[in-house]
Amino acid sequence: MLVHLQGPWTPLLGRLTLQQIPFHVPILVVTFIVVAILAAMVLAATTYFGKWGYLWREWLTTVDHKKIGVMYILLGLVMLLRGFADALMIRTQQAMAVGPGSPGEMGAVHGYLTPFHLGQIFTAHGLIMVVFAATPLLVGLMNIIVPLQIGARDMAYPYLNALGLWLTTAGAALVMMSLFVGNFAHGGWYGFVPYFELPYSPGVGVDYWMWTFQLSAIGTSLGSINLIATIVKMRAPGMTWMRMPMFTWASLSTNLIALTSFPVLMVALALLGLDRYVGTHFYTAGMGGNLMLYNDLFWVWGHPEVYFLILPAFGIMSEIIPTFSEKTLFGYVTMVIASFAIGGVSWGVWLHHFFTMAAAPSVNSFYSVTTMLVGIPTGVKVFNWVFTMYRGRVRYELPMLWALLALFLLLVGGMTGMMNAFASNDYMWHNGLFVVAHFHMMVLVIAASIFGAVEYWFPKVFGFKLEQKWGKWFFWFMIIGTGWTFVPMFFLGFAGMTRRLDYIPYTQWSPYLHIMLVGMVFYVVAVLFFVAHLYVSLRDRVKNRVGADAWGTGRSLEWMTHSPVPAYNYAFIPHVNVLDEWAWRKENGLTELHPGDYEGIHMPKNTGVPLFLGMLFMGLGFALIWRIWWLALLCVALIVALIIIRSFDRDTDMTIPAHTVEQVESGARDETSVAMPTAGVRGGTVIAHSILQSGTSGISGSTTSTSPSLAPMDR
Amino acid sequence: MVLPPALLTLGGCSNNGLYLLKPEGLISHTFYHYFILDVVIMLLIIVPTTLLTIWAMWRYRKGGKGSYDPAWSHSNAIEAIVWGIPLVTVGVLSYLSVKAIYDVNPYNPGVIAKAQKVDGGDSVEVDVIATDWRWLFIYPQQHIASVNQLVVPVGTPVKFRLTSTSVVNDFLIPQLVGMIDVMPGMRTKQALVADKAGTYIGFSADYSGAGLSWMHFQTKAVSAAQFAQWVKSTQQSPQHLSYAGFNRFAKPYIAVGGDQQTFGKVQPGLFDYVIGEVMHGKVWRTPMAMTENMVNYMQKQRAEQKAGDY
Amino acid sequence: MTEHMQDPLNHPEVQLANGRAYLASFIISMLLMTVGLWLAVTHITTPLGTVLMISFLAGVAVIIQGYFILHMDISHAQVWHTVAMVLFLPLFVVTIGLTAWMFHGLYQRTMIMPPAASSMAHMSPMSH
Amino acid sequence: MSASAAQKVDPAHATLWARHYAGHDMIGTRTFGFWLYMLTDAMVYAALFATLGVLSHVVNLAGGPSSSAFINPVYAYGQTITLFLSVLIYGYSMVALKNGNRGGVIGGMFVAMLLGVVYLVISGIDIGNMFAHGIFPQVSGFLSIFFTIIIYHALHIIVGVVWMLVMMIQVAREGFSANVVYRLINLRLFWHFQAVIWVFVFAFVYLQGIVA
Repeated sequence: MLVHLQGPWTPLLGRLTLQQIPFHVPILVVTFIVVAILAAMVLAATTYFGKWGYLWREWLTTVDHKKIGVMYILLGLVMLLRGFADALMIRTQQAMAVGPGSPGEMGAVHGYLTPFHLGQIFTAHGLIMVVFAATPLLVGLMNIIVPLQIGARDMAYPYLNALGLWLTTAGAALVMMSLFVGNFAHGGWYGFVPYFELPYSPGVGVDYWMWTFQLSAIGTSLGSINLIATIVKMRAPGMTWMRMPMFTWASLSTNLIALTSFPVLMVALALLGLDRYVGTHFYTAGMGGNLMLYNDLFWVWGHPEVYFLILPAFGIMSEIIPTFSEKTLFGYVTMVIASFAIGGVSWGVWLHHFFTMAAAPSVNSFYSVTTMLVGIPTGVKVFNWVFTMYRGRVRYELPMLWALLALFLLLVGGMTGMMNAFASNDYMWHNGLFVVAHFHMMVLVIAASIFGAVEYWFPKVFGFKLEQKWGKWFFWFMIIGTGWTFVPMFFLGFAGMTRRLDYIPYTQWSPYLHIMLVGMVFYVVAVLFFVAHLYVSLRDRVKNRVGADAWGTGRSLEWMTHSPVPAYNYAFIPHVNVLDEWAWRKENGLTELHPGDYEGIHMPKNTGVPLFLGMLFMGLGFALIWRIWWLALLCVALIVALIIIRSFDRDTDMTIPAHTVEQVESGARDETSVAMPTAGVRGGTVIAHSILQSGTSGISGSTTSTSPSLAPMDR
Repeated sequence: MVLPPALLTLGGCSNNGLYLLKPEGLISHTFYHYFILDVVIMLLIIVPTTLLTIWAMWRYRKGGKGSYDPAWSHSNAIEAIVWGIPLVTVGVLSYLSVKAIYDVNPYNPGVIAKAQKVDGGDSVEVDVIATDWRWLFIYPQQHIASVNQLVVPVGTPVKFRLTSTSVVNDFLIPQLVGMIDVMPGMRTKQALVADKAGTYIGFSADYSGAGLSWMHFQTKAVSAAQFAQWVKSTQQSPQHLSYAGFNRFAKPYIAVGGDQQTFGKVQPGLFDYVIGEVMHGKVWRTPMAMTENMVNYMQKQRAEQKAGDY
Repeated sequence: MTEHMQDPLNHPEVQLANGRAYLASFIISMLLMTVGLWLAVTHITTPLGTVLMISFLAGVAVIIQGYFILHMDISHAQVWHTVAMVLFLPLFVVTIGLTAWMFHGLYQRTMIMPPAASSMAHMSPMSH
Repeated sequence: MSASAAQKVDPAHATLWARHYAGHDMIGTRTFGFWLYMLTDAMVYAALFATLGVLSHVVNLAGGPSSSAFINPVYAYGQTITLFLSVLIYGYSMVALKNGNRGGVIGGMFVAMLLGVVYLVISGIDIGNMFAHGIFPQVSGFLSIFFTIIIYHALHIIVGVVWMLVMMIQVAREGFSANVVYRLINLRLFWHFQAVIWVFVFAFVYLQGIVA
């Protein structure tokens, strides 16, 4: 052993003992039972309906960017729910534990959670929401949409794409595992040193946190390389830079941020790991370490990461608002410049996360000013969206409602952000609830955009629209919940209340905490409406079938191919002539999608290797967390072996024969009815718009073990 | 969206605990001044933008009265305005922000330096040591120390040197002064002037572990005469603090009951000594049993540690 | 994923291999590193001067290698490689430069090794 | 912009489909992605050098030895020679690839790999000597980052050596298929990049370490 560990260690099981399973925490026991029942039901259902083969062939081994994207989004939604459950517990605990007289339940001093347990919850809440909910949701959307928008048949590296998904999933699985085996970190999602060093966090919690974070960082970096290479190298002929849709631009700038910043996070975490595992002195207070170095490295990543999350949200808004304003985006060039300006400035603002470190006033001034600079391109974007609606015909369908909600939240978030950037303000409420409320406004901008994007692109991926009624209930309850929860939080910020308290010493704060609880109730109801929304949409899917241009006023390339999108995306690669190519084609009546004979299409073959690698990485993470050295070595050896063996595999591609393409395409075309939308498209009609006559798909590809079916998604 | 703020204003007009909006010290007054300026300038932008958005949404709704021109997507004049307005705003705010940073700069706050130039006069020095999870205030000029209670004279600049034994804390008294990191093995500075006598809350704002929520202290701003009186009575206290005693004192301890106490005599140079020890690798580690079962630990600890002599 | 049917050896990134450039890069960088070593070992100038000289030599060596062996140029095959690198360069500078600036100030303001600390280490506990 | 631009394109004569589109350049795409990865690795080094910059204050020695007290530049210089030579030989191997010379590629790579092993041996001796004198990463903050940088670089060399071994087999088995060729180019990027990084390590860790 290189470092002094508290507690037992054995060569076979490392630090793992039976006591690490929290039988004594009733909340966790109940959670475990619920999760176990749900898992058993899913497994039983899969077996009962004989779907294992389908699951394996079509999803687990897939390298199709759309299916990988869908799985990313599913992962994101599941983790979003988990993060929301954590939020509920934080809010209820704080509302219960006010004042010295507040009673303690279930072994807690105040409220019903011990400080140690609450610490794990808020840490998990932050980490999950940032890297296992928002990131997978956005990465999933980019995965699905970007290749479609640039007229590509796939991503640059389909295999790497799958690997990124399974690494992220491995990280998420470890977070979930920490619920039932051992414990999670208990000091905040971004970690504190020296608090996260061994003397102050002696358990395995920090190790869980560190390795899950590291896995998701690797996964996201791989994804960003993939998306950048896809955009740079795989655009369809004629798709010049200045003809790229805004979402693609946003994806490019956001992935540049990820590509450049994630390595620094890996270093920040790896050095902490060395401190904890080897006993080095990077971040220790004594022995020549520097504890502020961790904050520095972490936020060198952390601040760009914030824009990594917000830029795709801006991209989504820039797609939805023109579509439902039935009008071109205002100031396209400006929007592109603004996206890159935000990305660029994001690299020079990180010290504002530790303004209170006692840096020289000149340093704080520099970072205060650079932080404010972000307000300029962001302000420009807001104005450009407003001027997109100006002289338009705005339709208030669900995606548009979400985009506008995001716009209003951005106004609040932007204003409070400028207040935070003002360093003398930050001295007063740094680490306080004002900051928390501010960044929740911003992540709600992201969340609203994501919900908008899901509504907007869902028909493209699955071939039917989500219904509107329950979706609107969901929307309005989210708004009420947001106001009711976060307005009091801003007030608590003015009260000077700080983050991460599990006991509230000052009874004056309790009214605000109780009002916030009401907001949480609205959120809970909103979640129920969301479930109803999904259920009703799935039930009525036949009724809500759509054709290629689901909203009738789509502008960019993705609306040109069938909904749902075939495995090869485009039977013929389009040649792009203008920005908003599809809108231009519709204006000029050029909507025929069948210009001649079909050709065979070369596609990558499915492979199980990324899934196995993900599992091995999860095993490696688990072994390192519990310091089971033999298992860690075994996993590393297997990972290296698997990568090398895969590199010898020559049979990685296949060709979809022309007749199969024809079969798929004519199937989709047969479903096209003559119903023409008049939805605001000037001149011309939309031939590709279709209404499906029956629930059965005309598309059915071969489903042999080696080649995936060509039906894009299961109907 | 409207209801919650309305409830809030109805809820607690008298004593609503919004400490940041009731500054009682020179530094916090300065913050408040710039804060109001900042908010007003931002509202000048945000409110018209919000109204413009709502107007565009209403006017150009489908079936509304707005004229429809889908080809319109560029205007140099509008571009100039949309870049110009944020640019000017950010310029003005940046200027104010830099000015504010120098005014409340913890190491040598412009406003206190200016006030001292006018009034002259002494200042009170306080050495702050944050342990897990208590605040120790040492008055090096008076050779006394106080735990979880800070007593300062009104109208006199108080100058702090701060360090921590184990992990990073943030020193904050919302109504008097903003945050400064309190870091082990490092020394930071802070300064404040209290304008009005009273008792103000103060606490650690950075997460430092299980006892954080109880790591708060009272700040009593008293008249100069009362301060001298307090110093005198504290110097009578039979409890003394040596380094060896401090070593025991700094062990993880959750001050559930506020747990104030005073020391009539403190070993000189204790503050520097603690920094040196930490730099040489001294740690007061947190026992695993404590993080995982805090309630038992707290009970045991309170039985053991009956405000003993250090 | 349609592939070029042509011979992969005709790919421009294969064809840009250049034996003479590699040799030149080897000789020049060896020379620069040797000079750097000589400067460091002989202490011929002030420490600061030596540090600056070594940094300069390293900079030249990196540019030489970047051009000759990494083929950083604006030819059609390499232009995106070069663009990517140019995008990264300011970030390296920002990461290292701003960090150094911040921490230089921080050390001055917080890392005061107390002069009394070492002498107090063996002080006996105060009696009372 | 779009609408006005749209009117400029004559729909009657516009090309709508990229018939017989040959697809993207597979080798170029692969090497571009790998180059992006190499740049992220460079960013890792940037973060490590930033750490070195922070942990080079006298406080960070924590009473342990300063770098001038223990660095023996002979080893580092030996590593410089072997690594640069290995890179040169790998370059010649790439010239052989250009000429389609399978034996030349394998032979060159074999020599480059051997030189990589020599580099590792020298590095091992150097680090072993330091350990023997009680100079460990655990001694001080400065030594932590010092060892982290040089060991991280050595890990890259190990990866490169293994990769070369794999590629020699693949060239022998498959010849110059598109897959093998793009991997050879990626390995060239990887290996040559190690030389560039070594310039920084040699200059800023070793040489400046002697001066400081």
